[in-house]
Amino acid sequence: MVNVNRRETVTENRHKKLGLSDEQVLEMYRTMLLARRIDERMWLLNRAGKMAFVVSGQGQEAAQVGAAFALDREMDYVAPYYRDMGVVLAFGMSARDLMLQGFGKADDPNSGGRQMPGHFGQKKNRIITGSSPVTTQVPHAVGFALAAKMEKKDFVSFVTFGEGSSNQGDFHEGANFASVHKLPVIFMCENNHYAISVPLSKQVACEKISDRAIGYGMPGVTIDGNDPLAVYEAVKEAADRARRGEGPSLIETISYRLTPHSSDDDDRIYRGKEEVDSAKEKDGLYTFASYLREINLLTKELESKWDEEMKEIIDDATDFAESAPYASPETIYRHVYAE
Amino acid sequence: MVNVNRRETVTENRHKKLGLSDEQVLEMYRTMLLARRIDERMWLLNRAGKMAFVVSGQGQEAAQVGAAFALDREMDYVAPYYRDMGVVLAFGMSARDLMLQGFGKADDPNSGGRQMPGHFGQKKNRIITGSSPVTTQVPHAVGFALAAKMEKKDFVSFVTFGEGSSNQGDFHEGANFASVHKLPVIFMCENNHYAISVPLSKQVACEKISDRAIGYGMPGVTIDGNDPLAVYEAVKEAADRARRGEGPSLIETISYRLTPHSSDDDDRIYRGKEEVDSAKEKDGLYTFASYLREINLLTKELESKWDEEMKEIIDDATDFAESAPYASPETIYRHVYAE
Amino acid sequence: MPVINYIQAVTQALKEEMQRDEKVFVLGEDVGVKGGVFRATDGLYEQFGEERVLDTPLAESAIAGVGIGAAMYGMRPVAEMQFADFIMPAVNQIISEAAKIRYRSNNDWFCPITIRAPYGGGVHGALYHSQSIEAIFANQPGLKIVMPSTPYDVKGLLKSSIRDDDPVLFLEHKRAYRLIKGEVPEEEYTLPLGKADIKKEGTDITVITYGLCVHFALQAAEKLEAEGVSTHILDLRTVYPLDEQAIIEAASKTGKVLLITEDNKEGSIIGEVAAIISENCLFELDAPIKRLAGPDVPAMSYAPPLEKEFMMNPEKVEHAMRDLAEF
Amino acid sequence: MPVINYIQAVTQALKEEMQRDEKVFVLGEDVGVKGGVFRATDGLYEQFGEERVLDTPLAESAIAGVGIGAAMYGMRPVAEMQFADFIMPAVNQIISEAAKIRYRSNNDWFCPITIRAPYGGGVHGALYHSQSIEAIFANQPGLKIVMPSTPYDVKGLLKSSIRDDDPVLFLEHKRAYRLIKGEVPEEEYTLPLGKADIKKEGTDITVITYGLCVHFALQAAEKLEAEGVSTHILDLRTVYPLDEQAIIEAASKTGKVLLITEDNKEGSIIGEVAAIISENCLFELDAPIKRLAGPDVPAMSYAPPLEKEFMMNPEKVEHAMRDLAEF
Ligand SMILES: Cc1ncc(C[n+]2csc(CCOP(=O)(O)OP(=O)(O)O)c2C)c(N)n1
Ligand SMILES: Cc1ncc(C[n+]2csc(CCOP(=O)(O)OP(=O)(O)O)c2C)c(N)n1
Ligand SMILES: [Mg+2]
Ligand SMILES: [Mg+2]
Repeated sequence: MVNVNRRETVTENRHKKLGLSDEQVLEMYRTMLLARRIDERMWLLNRAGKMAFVVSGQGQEAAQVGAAFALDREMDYVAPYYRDMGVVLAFGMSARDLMLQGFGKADDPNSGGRQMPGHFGQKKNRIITGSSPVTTQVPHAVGFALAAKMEKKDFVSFVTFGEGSSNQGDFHEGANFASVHKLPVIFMCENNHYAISVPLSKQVACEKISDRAIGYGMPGVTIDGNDPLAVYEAVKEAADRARRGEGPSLIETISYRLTPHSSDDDDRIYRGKEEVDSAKEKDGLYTFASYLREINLLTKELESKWDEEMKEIIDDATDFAESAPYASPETIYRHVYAE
Repeated sequence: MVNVNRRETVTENRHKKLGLSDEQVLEMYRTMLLARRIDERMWLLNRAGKMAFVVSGQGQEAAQVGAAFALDREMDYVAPYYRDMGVVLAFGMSARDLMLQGFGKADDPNSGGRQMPGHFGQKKNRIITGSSPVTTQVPHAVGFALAAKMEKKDFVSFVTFGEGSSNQGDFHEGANFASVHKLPVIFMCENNHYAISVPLSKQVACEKISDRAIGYGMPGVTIDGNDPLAVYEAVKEAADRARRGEGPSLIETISYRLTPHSSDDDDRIYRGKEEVDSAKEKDGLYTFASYLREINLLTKELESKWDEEMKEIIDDATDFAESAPYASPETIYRHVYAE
Repeated sequence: MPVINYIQAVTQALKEEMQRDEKVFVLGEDVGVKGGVFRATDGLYEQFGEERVLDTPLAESAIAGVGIGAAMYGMRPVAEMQFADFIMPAVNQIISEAAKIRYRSNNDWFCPITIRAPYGGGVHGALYHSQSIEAIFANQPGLKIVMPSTPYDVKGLLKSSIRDDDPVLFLEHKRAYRLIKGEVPEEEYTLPLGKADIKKEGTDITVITYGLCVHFALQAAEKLEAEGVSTHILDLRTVYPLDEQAIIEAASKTGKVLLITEDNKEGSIIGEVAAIISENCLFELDAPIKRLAGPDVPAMSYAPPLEKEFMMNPEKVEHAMRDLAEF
Repeated sequence: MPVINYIQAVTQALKEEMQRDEKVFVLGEDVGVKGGVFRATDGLYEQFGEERVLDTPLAESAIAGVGIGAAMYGMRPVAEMQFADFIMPAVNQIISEAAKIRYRSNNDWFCPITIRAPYGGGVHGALYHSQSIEAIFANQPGLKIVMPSTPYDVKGLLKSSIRDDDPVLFLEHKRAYRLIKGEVPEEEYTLPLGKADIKKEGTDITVITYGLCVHFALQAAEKLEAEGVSTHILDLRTVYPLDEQAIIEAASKTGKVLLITEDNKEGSIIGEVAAIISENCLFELDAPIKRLAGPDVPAMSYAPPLEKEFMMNPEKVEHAMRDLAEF
């Protein structure tokens, strides 16, 4: 009886049911937080005239990290898109690496300063190199999954893209190919309601992006992208399915792009402050922190310890990357073809 | 009571319920028959070494003609694909025109012998010029529908393509664009079970191509493509919907490609004779004829009259086209740009 | 005459053409409320409404393909590709369809679409926001490719492109958008497609180029003038099909020819220009035809020193011009 | 040595490479049970099974893109485009992705894909089954474009393409498939990419060409030989990047150069060849560089007289060679 009465105030432990340990969920939160803090720092550096360009994952870390933790981070391949700092951090990219790419320095493992920030790729961590034209990575991930099937390997591939990008032909062609050949790939659409200035209602006329799954004969689900545990669960199920040889899945995560499209964009032209403010109230970073506090995992001490740690990590990464050299001009002639 | 007992043997008059007159259904059948007869003649000419290339609509005439009759043939625009002889006949192309394009002669209204047979286009009949790369016509039809909306015109556009072609990015992008902007266009997928040698099961993993409609937020239906009345009904509904400003529809017609892919193909490599034979039993041309006979519309006299008429029409068209001149070589330099 | 910048010339041309002809409309990504990521369509949404300034879904093949359909019907669509680099998904629609519609239908149908796209480097855009893409399309009869260098040319040529009865790729140098200013008459005018333009008369060396490089050449020519070298500068303006006559005349005039492009060297537009010259005025030449171009690496990099190494600039141009003059 | 035809050389190369290396696989439309619409993959499905000879859905961007992904993983995909004309939907994957993967990742990733496609005319294929498409891609560093002329070259170059660690577009002339026969050794061999090949030594005029036109030139050369004119014939084999050294040597050898392509003239590969020559051996030339090419109309028509007017043939080649010899 006592339990029943207290039900509404006691937060249920949701992660145990999913097979996640306390350490794991804390690590999830820590990764989300680190992604957010690095991202915020980049904006500061941009506004201070030190970093020419920033493109953000703010508001999507919960989905990204929830998904990444559901994958096998020792084996699976990911084809992230430009907002996926949460994914690449979880897959082993370091804060220093991220700052190096932000500044475009020689030791940036993604491209050595050749590509703009947010164009991820790091072979040792099985992060597939990406480009700017959206959605081209979708067939690539399908190709990795095809290789897994042909080589009888147990890995799955995981690919993300925005809801605007889900309207490109490459999404359609890649998803269909994967399903016909029952390939182990997970398509995750990070629906953040905008494609630059164009709102969801002018991008698609379907109710949910996941409604597209049936047209490929694969399961499709729409998940609260602010809830990393819900995303974890959906991606885990999709990964298990893929490893069992049952083919691909489409997962849509609903969240909101909390920043302008990029540091070159002024979002006040096309959306109101109230809309952004109300989205901030649902920010997965905060709601997940609340959850962890309520179940007494995230303590004040831990929070301030992490705050400090992160400040240090990011200061170090910033200093390191800012003072790191650019590649020398004559290097642009290299690596056009195998040497 | 008598009526009740006779129910099973008396064929119901289905076309009246659809608002089709006896004359109209007879005209539908006649158009189907003419398409079939011209197509058959073309194969004969091909096998006799007189016509270099043939691509056939045999087995799909019911869907094509049923659809065309549901449109406003004085106003609507069609973007047919290469098998749609039924559509273009219904929209006003003549047997002579068709033979001229089969032989590639100067007076071919489609292209003056520039394109291969089956590449339709005739402005005066609002038949939009088509090319060989499949599915490019889908966005074009959407563009016509956009023009209708912008110009506040009452026409709809109608576009067809095969089930294999529904896997091209242009299908996805075109369908999505149309639905977001609520444009008056009808997408009709003529599912004939094969894309050259590749069977449906290796093209898609969905149960029905029409399952893709929900992903665009439009209605999608799958219809027996051997039943011209069922197709008529579905297309009529889609056209009405489009004219009411309610946007596009996706219609899938199920039939079977009765011939090899084209005169260059040998279908015995990839499918059995039994399969083809059993499909022939459901051939819409014959089942529709049966219906018309059963309700006493298609009489023996009419049939033999038409048989003769068609032989004459086709003989005339063949002779006319065969003896017509090719365009002269120096014409190839013309019409690259406006002159 | 009012002085405006390059992008304002784009906006003015669009606006005036939309006022003049109701069939003209704009479609693309973010062209509506936002007025385009570069603000080329600024104010059009407010003036003409969302039906004539269409924010499309993120899908370039549809932007081109739907535009092509509307154009065949009789509209005058002006489609924007947000960056020229992102025109690639639309290549099939442009090459297989737009370019061939008149020809394949034996003049029954035609396709008056204009496709605008910002190209070119020097804006820290890295590999995929800096490319020159004209060479991909410069082998497709049926298509025209216009690449203006000045606000005056932008306005006059964009109007002509929109009024032209065939498809036109209209490529705008994004670095020029706010950098290049110039006089533009208030009165209505158009400029002919397919015609190169002499941007400077000269007698010692001939420079043939287009786009932003025209300005680099003009700057360098001024310096060389002080040293007694007189430069003749031909701005191609339409890079496909080329104005063969103007090229032959310009090359023959001095007998010493420098061709400049910001694109990778091999396979670029200026290869064709060199071929035309070597076919037609070999015996007028006093020096080998010299080409100055970007290096044959995929595209320019993000890091400033790397971008600088790739990107054309006045110094590189001056250097090449002086070399040629001294030959 | 056994004599086989051009398409048999394709099939043999595929088969032997698939036997040699388990990572090699084939994907495309109708390549499986049917063995390809031209039968280039004949027998492979039976020998290697449907997992290594994949019939894909009808979607070229996916054929290229999925292949690119598999290649990045470490496989050796050989993707077939059913006709070169239908490569257009895959341009984005080929140019933005395959060609730039090594460069953009600073050598961390690479993309060993081979994309085969039958191109060229003379088969009553009309506008969309006859095109030469190489010029569209011949400005993209990171990519290689191979266009062989003989069964011997086909086999040796296709093997090298498959083994190459970078993306290769391998374009096969569909008219040559059954028309062109030649000796091919039974022993294993490969030929180097990027190298042109002298198909005939000569002293009076130089012909530089590739693909089917090599044979037209050889035929014409034989006739001219009887008249006392000796022709030097260079087969480019790899049309991007070009073998500059070989071109310079061949042009310098006789000082009279004829460039031939079946493609439309303006913007074709041979423009770049002319540019290389005019840049490097102007003073070796005794005649203007002459180009013989298809007309600048979208593509060849279906009706036989129209196709013939467009299509290159031995007579046109002979005529141009004689003109040059007489210059
Ligand atoms: C093919 C292509 N077209 C246009 C662009 C320019 N662009 C970059 S991001 C973007 C919007 C993407 O929206 P969405 O897919 O929803 O992802 P989000 O940025 O919202 O995460 C656009 C239009 C591009 N990068 N690639
Ligand atoms: C873009 C493109 N790729 C390949 C082809 C070659 N091709 C012509 S028809 C065809 C199969 C089409 O199948 P489907 O769409 O089912 O139509 P059907 O022929 O069965 O009516 C193929 C692969 C083409 N015409 N266009
Ligand atoms: Mg978005
Ligand atoms: Mg089919």
